Amino acid sequence: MDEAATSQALLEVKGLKKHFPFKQGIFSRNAGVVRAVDGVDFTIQPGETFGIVGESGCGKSTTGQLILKLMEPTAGEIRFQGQNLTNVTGKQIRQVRRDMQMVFQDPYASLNPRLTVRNIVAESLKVHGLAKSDLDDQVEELLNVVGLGSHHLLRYPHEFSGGQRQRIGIARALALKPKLIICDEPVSALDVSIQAQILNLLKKLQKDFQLTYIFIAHGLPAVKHVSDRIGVMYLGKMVELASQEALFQHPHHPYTEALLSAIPVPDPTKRKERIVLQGELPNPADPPNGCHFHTRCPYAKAICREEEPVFKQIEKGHYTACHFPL
Amino acid sequence: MTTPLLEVKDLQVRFQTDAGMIPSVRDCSFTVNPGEIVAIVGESGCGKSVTSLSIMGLLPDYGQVAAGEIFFDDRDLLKLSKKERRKLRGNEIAMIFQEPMTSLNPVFTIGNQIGEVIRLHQGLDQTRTREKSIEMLNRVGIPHPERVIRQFPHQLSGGMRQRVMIAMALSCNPKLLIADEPTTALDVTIQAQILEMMKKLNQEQETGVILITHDLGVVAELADRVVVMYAGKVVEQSPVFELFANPKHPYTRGLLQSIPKMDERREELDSIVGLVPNPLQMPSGCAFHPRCPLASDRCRGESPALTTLSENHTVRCFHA
Amino acid sequence: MSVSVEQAEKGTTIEDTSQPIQTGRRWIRVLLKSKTGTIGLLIILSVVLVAIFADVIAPHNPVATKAADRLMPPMWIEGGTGDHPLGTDNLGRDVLSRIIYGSQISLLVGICSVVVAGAIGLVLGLLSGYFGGWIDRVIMRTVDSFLAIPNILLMLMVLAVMGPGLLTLILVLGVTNWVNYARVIRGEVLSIKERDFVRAAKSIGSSHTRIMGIHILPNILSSFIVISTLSVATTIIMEASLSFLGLGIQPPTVSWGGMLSDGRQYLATSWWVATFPGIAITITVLGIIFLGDWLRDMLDPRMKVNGR
Amino acid sequence: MKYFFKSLLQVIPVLFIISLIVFILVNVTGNPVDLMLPETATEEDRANLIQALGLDQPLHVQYFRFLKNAVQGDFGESFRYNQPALPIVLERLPATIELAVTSMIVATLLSIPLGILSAVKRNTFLDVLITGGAVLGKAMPNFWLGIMLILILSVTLKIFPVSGHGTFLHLVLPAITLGTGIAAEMTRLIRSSMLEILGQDYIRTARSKGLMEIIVVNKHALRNALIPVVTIMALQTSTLIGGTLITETVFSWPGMGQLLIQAVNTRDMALVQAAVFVIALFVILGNLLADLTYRYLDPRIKYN
Amino acid sequence: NSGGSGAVGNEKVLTIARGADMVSFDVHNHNNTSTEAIHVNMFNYLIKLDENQEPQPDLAESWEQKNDTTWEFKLKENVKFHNGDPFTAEDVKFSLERVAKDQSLLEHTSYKQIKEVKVIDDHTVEIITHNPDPVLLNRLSRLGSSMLPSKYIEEEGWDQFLKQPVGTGPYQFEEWIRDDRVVLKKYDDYFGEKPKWNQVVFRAIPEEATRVGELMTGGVDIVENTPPSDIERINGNEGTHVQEAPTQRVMMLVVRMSEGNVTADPKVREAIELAIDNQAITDNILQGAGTPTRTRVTPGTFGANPKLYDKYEYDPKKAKQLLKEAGFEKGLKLTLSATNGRYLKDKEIAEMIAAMLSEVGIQVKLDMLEWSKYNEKYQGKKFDELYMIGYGNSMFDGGYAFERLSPEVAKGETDYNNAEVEKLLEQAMENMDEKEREQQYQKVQELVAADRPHIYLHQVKGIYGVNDRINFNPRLDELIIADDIELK
Ligand SMILES: Nc1ncnc2c1ncn2[C@@H]1O[C@H](COP(=O)(O)OP(=O)(O)OP(=O)(O)O)[C@@H](O)[C@H]1O
Ligand SMILES: Nc1ncnc2c1ncn2[C@@H]1O[C@H](COP(=O)(O)OP(=O)(O)OP(=O)(O)O)[C@@H](O)[C@H]1O
Ligand SMILES: [Mg+2]
Ligand SMILES: [Mg+2]
Ligand code: NI
Repeated sequence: MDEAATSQALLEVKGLKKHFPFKQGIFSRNAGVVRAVDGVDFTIQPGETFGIVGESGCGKSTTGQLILKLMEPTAGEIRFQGQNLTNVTGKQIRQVRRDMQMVFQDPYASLNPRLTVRNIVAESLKVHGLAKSDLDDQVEELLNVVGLGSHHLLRYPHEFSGGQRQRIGIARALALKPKLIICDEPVSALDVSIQAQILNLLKKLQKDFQLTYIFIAHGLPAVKHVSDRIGVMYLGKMVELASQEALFQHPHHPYTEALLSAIPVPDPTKRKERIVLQGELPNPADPPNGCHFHTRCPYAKAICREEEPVFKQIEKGHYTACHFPL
Repeated sequence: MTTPLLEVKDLQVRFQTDAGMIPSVRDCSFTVNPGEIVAIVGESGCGKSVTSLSIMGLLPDYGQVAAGEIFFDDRDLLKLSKKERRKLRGNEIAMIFQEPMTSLNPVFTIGNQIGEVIRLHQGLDQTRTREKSIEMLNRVGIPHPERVIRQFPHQLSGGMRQRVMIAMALSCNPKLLIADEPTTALDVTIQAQILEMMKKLNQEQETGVILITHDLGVVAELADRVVVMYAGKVVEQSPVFELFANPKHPYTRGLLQSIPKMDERREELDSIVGLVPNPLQMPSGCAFHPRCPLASDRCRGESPALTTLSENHTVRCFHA
Repeated sequence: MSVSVEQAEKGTTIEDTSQPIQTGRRWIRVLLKSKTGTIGLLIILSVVLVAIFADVIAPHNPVATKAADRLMPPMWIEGGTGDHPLGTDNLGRDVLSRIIYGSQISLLVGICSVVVAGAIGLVLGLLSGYFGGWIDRVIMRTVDSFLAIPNILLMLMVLAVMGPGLLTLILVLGVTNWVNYARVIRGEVLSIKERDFVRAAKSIGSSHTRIMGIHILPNILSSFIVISTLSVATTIIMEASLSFLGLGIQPPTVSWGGMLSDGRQYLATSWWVATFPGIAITITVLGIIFLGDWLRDMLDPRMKVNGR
Repeated sequence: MKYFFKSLLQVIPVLFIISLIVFILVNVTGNPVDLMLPETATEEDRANLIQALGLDQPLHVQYFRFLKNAVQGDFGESFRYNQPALPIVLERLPATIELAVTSMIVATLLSIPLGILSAVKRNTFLDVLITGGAVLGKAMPNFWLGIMLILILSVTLKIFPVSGHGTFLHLVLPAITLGTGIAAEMTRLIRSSMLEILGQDYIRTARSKGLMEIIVVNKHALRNALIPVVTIMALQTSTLIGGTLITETVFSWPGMGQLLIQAVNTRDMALVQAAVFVIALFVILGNLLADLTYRYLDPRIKYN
Repeated sequence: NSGGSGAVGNEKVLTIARGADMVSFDVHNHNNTSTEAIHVNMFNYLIKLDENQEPQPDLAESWEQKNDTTWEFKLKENVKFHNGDPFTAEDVKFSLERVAKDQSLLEHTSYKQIKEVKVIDDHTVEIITHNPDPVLLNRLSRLGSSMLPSKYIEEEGWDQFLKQPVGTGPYQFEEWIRDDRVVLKKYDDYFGEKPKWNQVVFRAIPEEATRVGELMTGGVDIVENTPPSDIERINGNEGTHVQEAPTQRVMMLVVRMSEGNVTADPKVREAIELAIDNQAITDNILQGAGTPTRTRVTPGTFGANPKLYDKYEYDPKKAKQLLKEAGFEKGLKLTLSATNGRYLKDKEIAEMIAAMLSEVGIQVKLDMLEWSKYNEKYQGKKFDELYMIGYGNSMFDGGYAFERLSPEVAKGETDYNNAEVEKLLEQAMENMDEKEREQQYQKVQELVAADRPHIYLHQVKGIYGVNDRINFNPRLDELIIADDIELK
């Protein structure tokens, strides 16, 4: 088919959906579904950083886990390096995961408290039979890469600070020399002064190892800092996708506009009138009809309530799903 | 000059734990004037919450104020009886906490929880309490307050719960409101709503506010004055414009430079090296010296005192 | 003055400002701080030592009867002698020696049955929690069924059928108690399963066995140890109850439960026959519970050890 | 109501498994014939009896017959009483429930205040006293406590009747005996649950409102602390009923205890089966009740 | 129905506490003496035995043996069942033929000798046996031969009878709460002497301490199976005392004699008997509530041999000597099975015997079993060298005592087979000459005592705790007949 087009893309996501049935009572009748991810498309080129932003619960993490096949998608297609992952299972999926890794949000929960740093990092090598006789050297090298030393090898996670733990998590992800790393809010749990250290480290590693990142965050400044292209999600859907510059300079979706406006600027001289959205994020189990955003949209018209806008390109490389793009 | 509403002087707080004595606040002094928003910033664990809990008188029983004075309306809070302090709480001094998800009691209705404080301090009857609760919820921008007062916390979103907390805190027209990271757990769009609302309420009610946060953006948006804390000590204090324009303490400077800016994009951020010190093993001298690019031998051996630079700007650094 | 990552690492400052106290030593320090924990440990240590060295310590043969010496009171009461410090029972056997030997059986029954229960419960709980689905449903319904039949009734039925004996007793206590483990461990597994480090393990391609063995098992071990400790206490009491129903350890084997149960006929006339084994049980259970509580405080990351 | 119905549905597989457990247990027993026959019976007598009882058929046939009958409430005839087993058991159920419920009340009345007190006064002498007492209560086997109570309060002080059933006074000693162990367990639980709750954010909120400590504890903390306790209490129903077996024996309480012990000892399996089912149902019912309480206490459940 | 108020609450209520409940009101379908102890107050036999075990009229006025297998009984007139039905010959036929013919009944084995009951007229019946039966009168005066209301049962059915039993006795049924109590109330139309009590309550209190507690607080008038250790306490307590009386129950060790067992050697068996100090057991464990014996036929039972009663052989030295002779110098090992809680102090006695045997060099492996498990082994004849058991004799006849030594029964049990004993027993079985029969039995006892298939320990005494307000004389047959008991 169009082999040529896709062969360039590292990752291609088409119509990705994940609906969680939620259950009621002990007897567990399915009472409905949470549309955590409800039709998301994007492609990622090798070497780029793709940022995903959106409010809590909009489906960012779910998207990340779907790509890694940590859960089965309800619908949609994921192609990684040209290989369709839809029906890949068992052994094969483990093979695929060698090239895709994840860095988690909470450095406190993502490291097994009962394993030493050495074992945490070595685990992936052992699982894939990559452990050589000089396993300790391999691990040490990885630790050095993320800025930790060999004297940390035999310590347990609780003996480290959050920033250090996040480094361990990154070392673990790097161990298999993956092509793609999904960073699920890697700095949200860290102190401001430490965030910068980690962001710098991630950027450096990308250069050194030709990594591709999916960078999930709800802090826009951090996303902007690292990403080449950014997708904005709202209630399980991608509402805007553009290059970093385009998105920040000229957002087309009202939600993106509001999001940008809502960020407090750390400069008291620039206090400004902001667009304050009314209302809360609707319940993903019961999303509004039409455009999901219409309940909070300052520009909503009748059609927004009825018809769901399609996600389409309106400038080169700039996509949005809005009836009345700005 | 107005007399300050709150004056914290040389506050020291310690915790007695199995791991040993933790000196969590070591030297903290600042003032809050009526109607003023004072922001306290600093990294996790630097003692922001402990300071505010000391003002409230809500330290756990194994934590104690080891030294210092807290004047509120010319009374030294630390000398008041438990009962007198209790009567101030919720009435003249109120507090909003960081975690809206866990700060409301899950088993009581919103109405019950707001009404409780109104009845307690204002002695209103049931119907008046209800009316007042609804009025308060209205003021913090909650739609359908009549319905909300019959709901339980889990039925509300995080932003709504934080509004309820604010309504509760403001329901007795406190003179001082302590907001401990009121928006950290919220999404940006919701944070914007809450911040707008707080600003408005502060202007209407002339309430003195202590705003604790580590988001300098929030500080820049809201605060009149900023207190920067590091490792249990106040390291810099100044009006907000002055601080952002002219930070004196190397820590403050590092902090300001390490946040990614929206309007510029650099390959690499400036970051403060090293880690926040462990309260059990405080570095000698200036607690910041291991991370400070300016550190000298003096910094390692001697702890700097708070020096006044200009009328409203104090800093704790030998190099400032 | 931008400082790169490398510089940061080279600087001395990234070195942990905190030198973590060695886990082992911290435990001992905390143990000594907790009075009840220390007491518990001391009690259990002494009971274990007494059990191991019963042959050496016991002044008399625990089953040697002597009609003439029957129901002698403890030495501090008129009529007692130093030869039988805690008096004798209705067959003239030395109460102290019997208590000393009884500790062997009580501990044996307690520990072995807990091992049996723990093994079954651990495996089933792990499978149930990890795999979920029909495995979980079958196991949990079985657990519910066992929970709906009172333990003692189940034991009564089995023991009446198979006849009381040491091995049967251990097995029965084990088989009836596994549900507690299965329930708690399943719960733990369910919560640990959702933790990011398990996701991380999956994302690096670990197999199910590896995830269960390396990532989940070590993390439920602490709850496992805590339930086990407390189960030993329950078991010792349960053995006494079974003795009351005539289904406990059978003579001539000496057990505390058996002594307590036999001695109950003499509570009004010769109180010491039942009282001393009762005290032995109480103290041991006390010790175990103290130790268990302390272990729980130590092992449960949610229970922060605060205060004095 | 819908929920209740669903829960009832869920009881079915449980009862099914129970029937299997019971059937297996009963059929490893060998057969009850030996116990029913006099010491002088002949082989022929035995064979006749075995046939009369249907014990010569293959196991699965016996099981399905058993299951079919059990569903209709027919557990067979009690060998000892020559009467259908179920009515005999049901006749005894009220006395057992009376004892169990009273003991539960005693346990609750004892453990809630004690648990709260020791949590609030954590690490004080009072706390040590209460926790120590709780451990003691747990360590005392029921039968021993029962006999001691009889010796002291009945025989020596003559305050309560020794045994039997009928007046309120008769209920006191057995209820204390049975309730003590449960109370001990619950006190410990309430204490730790309370300690956990007292560290929660919303307790800090309550205090920040200036509420009196007593209201903070008894209103805000207690209600939450009871939520896990209710679950544990439900789990204790089974222990409680198990405890009646022994307590009833000691106090000669005319509940199911003696009936059941005698039935097991004489291999009166029809009676045992009926009793186990009735008890299991009662325990399950107790759990459902606890579940409802749980729902009442914790509004979060209703919503989802 | 308050529990402890029997004696204190009401003068005319007699309360008796026992270890276990009665079994059933189906008089034919139980084999339990303590159940009979209740039934005797509600039902009557045709004949009752007096203190000397002599037959006396009960429902039968007179009787006469027509030939070897036929007996004629004249019945009392004007006897009425509790429901008002008159007692007639039909009832006799109904009652006896049921137990004689229905094989599923537990008492059937003791009544299958009866071939037929013939109704001659309303108040005359003939009982015909298959073979000559010298103990028929004993049979008719014991459990299983209570007279039942045929009309009531035929009309209302057995279930109704079991729910609301009806007899001819001085007390009628009021209520039965299983495993708790049986309550009887006085029957005013009783044909004999007026009942002495308004109500008789039999309570089941399994726990000894509770039972004794009830007695001491005045909750009950009589407690059965009082633990010997409480005798002093009860006597010391104001208002209560202990009464002891012999029963026909004899504790014994049953010995496996077949080849391959160490006990096949008569010297070993003798050594075992010599090693056991029966007096020490009765004195210390039973506190005097037992009499050593070397026979199972104790005074009061037909055929008792006084030479073997209140005797025991204890000589550990000789026991060791015998073992040496038998080639067991280095000692030997054997297993002793015993019940736990079935007989008075059985567990202690077994433990004591084990200890005594070990003193002469016999290492005993004690196999303590709870009754039902024990019974299973017993029925399956699965014991090893020794087991301890206590046999009663409800027939009060020597013949009954040796049933278990007949070769068929003894097979796999004792494997006892002594031609002389067998011959004597066979003869005695159908011997209608009392004198000769008695001698035959006495001879058997001597032979058995020498062979030691059973090693007898002691005759058990009943220990009763009694409230001082009543006069109570315990009976040899362990029955409690309310009207024999009176207020002081
Ligand atoms: N395992 C699950 N079962 C049921 N619902 C789930 C599950 N995981 C996520 N969800 C739901 O799916 C929606 C999206 O969740 P997701 O974790 O992807 O959000 P997110 O964008 O990562 O949010 P956050 O910023 O809070 O991490 C939420 O409403 C969540 O409740
Ligand atoms: N309950 C407590 N027990 C022991 N130590 C405590 C307790 N509360 C606070 N501390 C210690 O006091 C110090 C200051 O804590 P505090 O909560 O005030 O920090 P913070 O500035 O509010 O941090 P954050 O931004 O994370 O809320 C910390 O180092 C902490 O270890
Ligand atoms: Mg997420
Ligand atoms: Mg804080
Ligand atoms: Ni620089």
